[in-house]
Amino acid sequence: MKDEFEPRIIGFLCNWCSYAGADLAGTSRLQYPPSLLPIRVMCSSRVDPLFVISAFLRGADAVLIAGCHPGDCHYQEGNYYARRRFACVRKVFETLGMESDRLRLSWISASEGPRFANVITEYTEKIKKLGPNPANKKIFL
Amino acid sequence: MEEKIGVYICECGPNIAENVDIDKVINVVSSLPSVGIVERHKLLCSEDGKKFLKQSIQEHGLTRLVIAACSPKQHEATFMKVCEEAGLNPHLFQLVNIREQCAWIIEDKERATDRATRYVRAALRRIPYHQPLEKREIDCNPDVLVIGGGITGIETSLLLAGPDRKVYLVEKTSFLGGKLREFEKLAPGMESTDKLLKHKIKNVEESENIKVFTNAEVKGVIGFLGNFIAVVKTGENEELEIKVGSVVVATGFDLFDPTKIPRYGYSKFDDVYTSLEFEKMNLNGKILLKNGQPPKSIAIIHCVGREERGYCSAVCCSYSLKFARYLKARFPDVKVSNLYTELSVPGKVYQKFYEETKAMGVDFIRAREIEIKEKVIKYLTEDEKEQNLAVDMVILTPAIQPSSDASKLAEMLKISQDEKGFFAEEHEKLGPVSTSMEGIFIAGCAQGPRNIADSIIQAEAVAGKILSSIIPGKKLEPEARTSEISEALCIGCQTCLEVCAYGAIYFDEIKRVSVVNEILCRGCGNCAASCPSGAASLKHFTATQIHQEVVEALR
Amino acid sequence: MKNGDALVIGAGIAGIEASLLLAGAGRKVYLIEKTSYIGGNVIKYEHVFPNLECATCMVAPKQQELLGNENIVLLTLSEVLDVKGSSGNFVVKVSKKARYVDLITCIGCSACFESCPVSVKNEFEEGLSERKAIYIPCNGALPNVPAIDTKNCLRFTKGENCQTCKDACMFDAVDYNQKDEELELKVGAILVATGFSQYDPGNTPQYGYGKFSDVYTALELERMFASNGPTGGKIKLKNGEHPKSVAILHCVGRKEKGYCSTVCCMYSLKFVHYLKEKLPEVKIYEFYSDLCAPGKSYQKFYEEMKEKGVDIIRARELKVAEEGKGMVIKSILNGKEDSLPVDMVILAPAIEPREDAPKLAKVLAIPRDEHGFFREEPYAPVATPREGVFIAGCAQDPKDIQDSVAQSEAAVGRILATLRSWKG
Amino acid sequence: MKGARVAVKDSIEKTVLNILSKAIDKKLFDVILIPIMVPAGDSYAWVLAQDKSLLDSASSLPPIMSVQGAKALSSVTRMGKTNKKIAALMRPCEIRAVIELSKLSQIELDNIFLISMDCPGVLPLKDWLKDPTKGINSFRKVIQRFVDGDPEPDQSVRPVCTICHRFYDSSAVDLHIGILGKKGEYIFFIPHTTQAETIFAELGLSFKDDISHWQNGVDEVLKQRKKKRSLVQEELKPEVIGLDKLLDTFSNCINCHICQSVCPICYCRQCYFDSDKVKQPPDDYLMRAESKGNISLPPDKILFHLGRMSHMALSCVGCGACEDACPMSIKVAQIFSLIADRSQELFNYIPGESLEEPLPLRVFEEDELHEVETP
Amino acid sequence: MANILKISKNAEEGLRELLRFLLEKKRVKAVFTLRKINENSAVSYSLITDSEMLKDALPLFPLMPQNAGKLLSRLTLKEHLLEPTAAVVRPCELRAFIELVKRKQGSLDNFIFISTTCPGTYPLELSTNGDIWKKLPEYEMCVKEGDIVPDIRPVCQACEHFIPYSADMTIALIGKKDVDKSCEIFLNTEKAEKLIEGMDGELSEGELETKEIKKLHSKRQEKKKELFKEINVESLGLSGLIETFGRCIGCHGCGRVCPICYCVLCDFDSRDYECEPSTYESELKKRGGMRVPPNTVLYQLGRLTHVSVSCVGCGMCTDVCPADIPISTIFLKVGEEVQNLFNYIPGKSVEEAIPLTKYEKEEFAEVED
Repeated sequence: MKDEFEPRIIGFLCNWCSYAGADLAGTSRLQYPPSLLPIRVMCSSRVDPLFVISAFLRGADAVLIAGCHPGDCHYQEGNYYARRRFACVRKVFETLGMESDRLRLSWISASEGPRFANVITEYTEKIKKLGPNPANKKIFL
Repeated sequence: MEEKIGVYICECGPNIAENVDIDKVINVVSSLPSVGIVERHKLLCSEDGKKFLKQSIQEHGLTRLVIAACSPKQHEATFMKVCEEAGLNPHLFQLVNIREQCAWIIEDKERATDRATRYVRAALRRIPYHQPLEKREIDCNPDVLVIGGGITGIETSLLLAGPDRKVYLVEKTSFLGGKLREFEKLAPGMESTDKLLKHKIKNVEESENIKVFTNAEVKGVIGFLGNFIAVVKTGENEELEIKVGSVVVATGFDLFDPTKIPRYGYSKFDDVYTSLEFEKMNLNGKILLKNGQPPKSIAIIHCVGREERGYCSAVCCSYSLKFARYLKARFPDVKVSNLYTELSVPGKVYQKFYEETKAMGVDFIRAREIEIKEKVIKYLTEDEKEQNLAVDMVILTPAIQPSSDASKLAEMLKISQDEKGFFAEEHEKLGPVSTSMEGIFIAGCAQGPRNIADSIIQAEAVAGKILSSIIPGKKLEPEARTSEISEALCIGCQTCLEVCAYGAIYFDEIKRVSVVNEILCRGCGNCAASCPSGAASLKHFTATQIHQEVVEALR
Repeated sequence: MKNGDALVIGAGIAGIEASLLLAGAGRKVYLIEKTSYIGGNVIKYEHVFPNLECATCMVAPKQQELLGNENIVLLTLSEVLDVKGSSGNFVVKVSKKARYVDLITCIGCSACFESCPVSVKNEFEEGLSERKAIYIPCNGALPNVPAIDTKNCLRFTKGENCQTCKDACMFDAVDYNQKDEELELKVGAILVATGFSQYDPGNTPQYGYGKFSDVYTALELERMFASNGPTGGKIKLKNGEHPKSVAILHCVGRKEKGYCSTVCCMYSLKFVHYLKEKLPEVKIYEFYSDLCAPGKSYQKFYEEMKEKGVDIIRARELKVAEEGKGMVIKSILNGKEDSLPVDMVILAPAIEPREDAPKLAKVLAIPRDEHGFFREEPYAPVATPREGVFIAGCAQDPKDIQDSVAQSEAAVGRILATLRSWKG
Repeated sequence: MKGARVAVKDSIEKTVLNILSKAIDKKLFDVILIPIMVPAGDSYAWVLAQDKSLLDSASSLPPIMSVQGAKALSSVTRMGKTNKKIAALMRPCEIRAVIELSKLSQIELDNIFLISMDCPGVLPLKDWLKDPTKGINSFRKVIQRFVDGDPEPDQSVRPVCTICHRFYDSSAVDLHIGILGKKGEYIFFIPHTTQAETIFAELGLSFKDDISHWQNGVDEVLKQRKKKRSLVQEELKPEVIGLDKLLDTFSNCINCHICQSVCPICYCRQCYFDSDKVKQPPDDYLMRAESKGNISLPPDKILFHLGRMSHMALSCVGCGACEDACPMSIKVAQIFSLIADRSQELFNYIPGESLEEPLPLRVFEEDELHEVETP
Repeated sequence: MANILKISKNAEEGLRELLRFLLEKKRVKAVFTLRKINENSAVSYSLITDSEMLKDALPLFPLMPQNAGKLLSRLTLKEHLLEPTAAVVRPCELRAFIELVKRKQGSLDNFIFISTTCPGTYPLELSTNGDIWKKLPEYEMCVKEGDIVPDIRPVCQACEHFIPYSADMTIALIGKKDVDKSCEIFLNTEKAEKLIEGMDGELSEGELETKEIKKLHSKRQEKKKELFKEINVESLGLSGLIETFGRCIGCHGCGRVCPICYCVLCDFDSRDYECEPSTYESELKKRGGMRVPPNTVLYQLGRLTHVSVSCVGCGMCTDVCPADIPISTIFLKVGEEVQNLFNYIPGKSVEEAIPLTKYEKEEFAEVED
């Protein structure tokens, strides 16, 4: 149990939808793996691609950005920009042959407690298959 | 000053205590640098809990505070208030969610405890970088600029004007009252328009708190919520500078031009009129054919331009019914045929209005592919049959579209238009009369096609928004967690400016740097993420704060 | 001296919006809500037209703000008994039922209702799921504090000495000794925002509601689709299978009520998105009489939904009938009889005044129109003949959320404009 | 002065590393800051080595100076003192830069133990990159020749290294390792602090041996170096002295400012010459163009280099990082050495020589420098 | 069909002729071009106002001492030009400048851009030892034939955007067998045509696109494939990145010479990226060792996210890199991919907004869920 690999996923959750969704999962007592390390931001558009990269290089086995569904943004259009930035950083990873699967963008609304739990569960499984982030042990970063 | 961080862990009864080994957390945390005190409590959000918190903040002279309890959505505000009461800046506090996103979702106590510890450590790593954000107060001007002197502008002005609030009402024509002035009666009550309009106009003109400018135009508006400066070109061609705290756009609508659809024969055949032309004829009391004869058979064509504009103009059906009544009243045995596609009579009164009108012997024909020829109308019925209808007068009900100067105004006010060109509300559901520019409001048909009652509702809604948010003598308290842009680091590329949805960033041409208007900023942080040089940052969610949080979480 | 405080009746979206604005202006607000929670009907919807926005995400911030606002006194489980006085000086008598759970000490951990032995249909979920005698209507409901339903609690019905909930509570929040109260409130203005009820399709047997197990009302589908609802968002027939063909019937009760309910066309079209999102293969038929899509954005929505794949059929004399094992929709389609087999039917029943509207009208001494909605003054859409009493939202007339919000803001406009000189 | 004489096993490098790894075993140090060969084997990077197995690919005297050691140490302690006990093994010029930076509060020396080693110089980065393996071998020869006491420096090292007159210890170092004087059979551990003595006593070193061999070795080389230094500088002068010459010398400069960014003494977060302050409206450039018919862009090349000199000449340790990194192979370091020497003489200040010695421009004496006054 | 001005002098001389004409006739206030600035034949960009000085101008000299885009930005950052100025720049430099203008780092006003069908430039080091001069004849031959010039910088050999998108005049070089005898100036804009009014030389019409250009285009595409193959960008992975950037000396020179890196202070040099002692401790705990200064890979990845969408592949980064890291190849590849994402060609048109400052409501379904 203990020595089994437990991924560590940094999750940037937007305050209005996804963080609320996470809370709802909690109040509904939905169990999901303790792999998520939630970081609360007001809007997914606050997530600077550099946050993602440095979290990754710091050894996060995965980085999740979660925000309001397109059209739902509490700040009108933030999540559209978030999506573009994410697409960009994802492409950088792909092109350099780095595991872009370790980066994920999910839209989770405040009422989607179950979805939140599923996303984390399913993503955790996926990362388990991928194994630990190699960056974790690198010295010459 | 020596930093002293207090860490408080809430048991939340069994909710946290049962799943998280709080003592273990305390053990780890106490050893961390500059942690002054670590304590647990049964229920911090309880009255006694808050009292305990307040006391220990003061006794231990804490300079920063970390609480591990429930979701910030539950009690961040609660505890921030406690901080304030205890004389600690509420932004020097971080709430760690070890209930909803830890204790409640992890059964295995050991793991839950590990998570809880991580979260608290992350917060402790972050808290030293919190800045004490001060409440700021900005003076704001209660006066209002209302653009458009139609029923909407009039209604909103009447509600807003008062001894402590001036209203400047700018109308581009020479009269108040807008298009309504040409309506004899109003659907569905068929009350005379005068009853509604005359005394309202009178009240406006008599109010010493409303300054009316007719034949006037707004030349420019600068500033922001609470402090706008508008330049108004008056009828006397002088340019006045007016200081107001909010702006209302009630510029109404134009009619779709039927000549754009030749098959309706408008301006090709005599006796084809638009609804507004017909209202005028009716008002002047002479509904006659060009040849001076009274009409015998009249067709009212609905949905003129609906397809082209791509929306239903909401009012045509009901005023077509009104027209039918006009006609029946004047020429009892005239034949009136309504050619419609979909009958839109929403709400509690119009169905009855429709049925009664029908009962007066008015025909309703569901028709497609209507084509108007000399004195006859060709159309297809529902079951695809070709029909001809002999008429000597045709009334078209053209779509309601944004007034011609909408774009100009939108640009001047930095508010957006929707794809149809109407002014865009801030939120389709919850912000029908607000715009993304705080302090600028929209009402009536300028925002979208609607009937008089609904326009009045919006007019009053705007009044509601303004009266509740801008109170004479009361200062504005802008959001403390706004963005800020470092003058030293900003290179002036204005990327931030482009991505800001609230026009909250302006560019200082002299210093060549972008500047955040903290009154308009809503603190989403989009600008911060878009800034390559880290010049823009979001208070309380700075790169450093988040970075530290991440690093520690991954420790 | 006139009193600037206000009473708002009904904590639906209209009541919430009005309360927040009034409080923002520094007025004290008493918000009276009949049920134990706030948010009214809107929080039952997963998505709202035309942007298919998540309703919770949209309303929750406002609810939070409301609960945290010191100028607003929220009185749940409460009703207005009597109103005396006049504009600026009303004296209102309110009956406040005991919740039997302390709003302050309870932290909403839900331990209490897990142990409650009683189980009854959950009306918030349109009876599609069960709840306990001590309960919150659904996860995420606010205030997140349960209430005891004395009509079903063993203790209150049978006088049994059951106290499982009390025992389960670690915060001594459960208090059987709480008493119903009568409060006297002094306010300057009253806003009625009591919302609507849904016409009972049972009154029109041809639609087979109650007869066929898979005929649902709009609200039932809303909850079925809701991710925090009884099925966790799964759309299933009673036999547990997914429907393959669904008919949505508009204008249910329109003829009987004598008016168009304004919003049915739009939300019925929204259901196309609901169904297609969960069951991409499902066949959908919308039976309507006249399309009501007024305003700048609804036509577009209509076309977008059409894109998703739906037969929109204009038909008369709709009837849900039995044929073999299944259901068919019988109708008159341009003059001809038509019959279409489906395995799920969704009805869009008319919006009608709440059953307690007459009582309230009496208490407030304000008139109702022939349909029973509160009657506004001509061209003063939020005003009633009784000065100082205002109306907003569907209590006045069927309308969508945008118009309800606008109208409640309008009422605030009237209140703040008319009651300028107020104490403090 | 006494030291500990240590017999060389296998190689000087092995001998030194061996002792350091022992030091880790004994927990005398938590971490060694030392150059370690990068995975690709084509360079050395500074690494905080806690896990001693890392020392297997470490080098006490790497053939190149990829990053000036002081910069590495500065990045570790600029934000405050470290709680780890770190031993930093560096070249003398790097140590000297460390001392300067600590005076400028860019390095916090608490818990830092400084070790230096006689330095034969390093290979030019460009040459090295052409063929690292070859580089390693040729550098072995360089070291051998150095310890053999051949006063003529090997020409394969960087020009600045061939004229380096501070290749031995600064008094500010904790421990110096002398490799001169005994042809590489022995090396000398020379403590400058009692801390050094106590720590290395733990490793069985006793500092009772006579170190005159080493001192003589140093003097031998030093004599020759000083000669060569003045010689080269004299040759250089005519090339660079005078504005036109200077302009010519820097005419190739492409304004990349790499020299500044690799310079350990240029510690500013942002160089003034990159800042907005030097940016002008177009007509300013046009005016300057018109005055002589044209202006070469970017403007202010000379301003930058002179400005940089004025900022750091007094602390310049002549490490040559600037010249090594210059994409246009401008003799930056050699030119700077010219200026540095003269300006340092002026205050007879030797950068990095002692921690106590204040930075000349932070202090003054009432009665000094009259030669620069015009009565 | 475009209008052409033919001058019967070799390309460079002809261009000099044109510049001289523009200056003397006061059609322009100044000329921005490469110029030999001293006896050691150092070549540098210069702003020339006196036509006399044009004798030393080397407008076509195959060297890029700096990306001119960066210089023109420096020139017009504070204020736009008040009088017309002719700038002789390479296609990638022009694109870089346009990207900068989009970021308000300069202004196009009053510029007349003269560019060429670009054969590429030699590495900087060849200019330090004067070798370029020896190579010029070979260069000219390849230009005539439309071959890839040997020894020019790798990214140049792989450059597909060697025809300027928005120059007012284009000097035809590639595939022009008689560049040593005649200078063909394509007049792409009315502005250009007005400017040369009265200049002697024959006017004609023609196509810029020669078969040699097509040939070169495909050759370069081939070359690009090889180049990417060499480094095998797609399969670098984290270890690959560490190997490639392992020898980085952290001088950030690549950023400093990059025209798209326009920040006052690079974020990575800012306080935010300093490490607390405690950070080192936790990292050491995890890794047993740690490279210092840290963030080598982070810097490169970070710069990629900032730059890739606008990278014009000018190759300056590699050219100045003291550690000979093939940065530009990697950036070229990643740049291409990211730019395809938004089908955006940086610097093609100033009207086109930078992708990251706008959005479509319906897009990138593949990256979200």
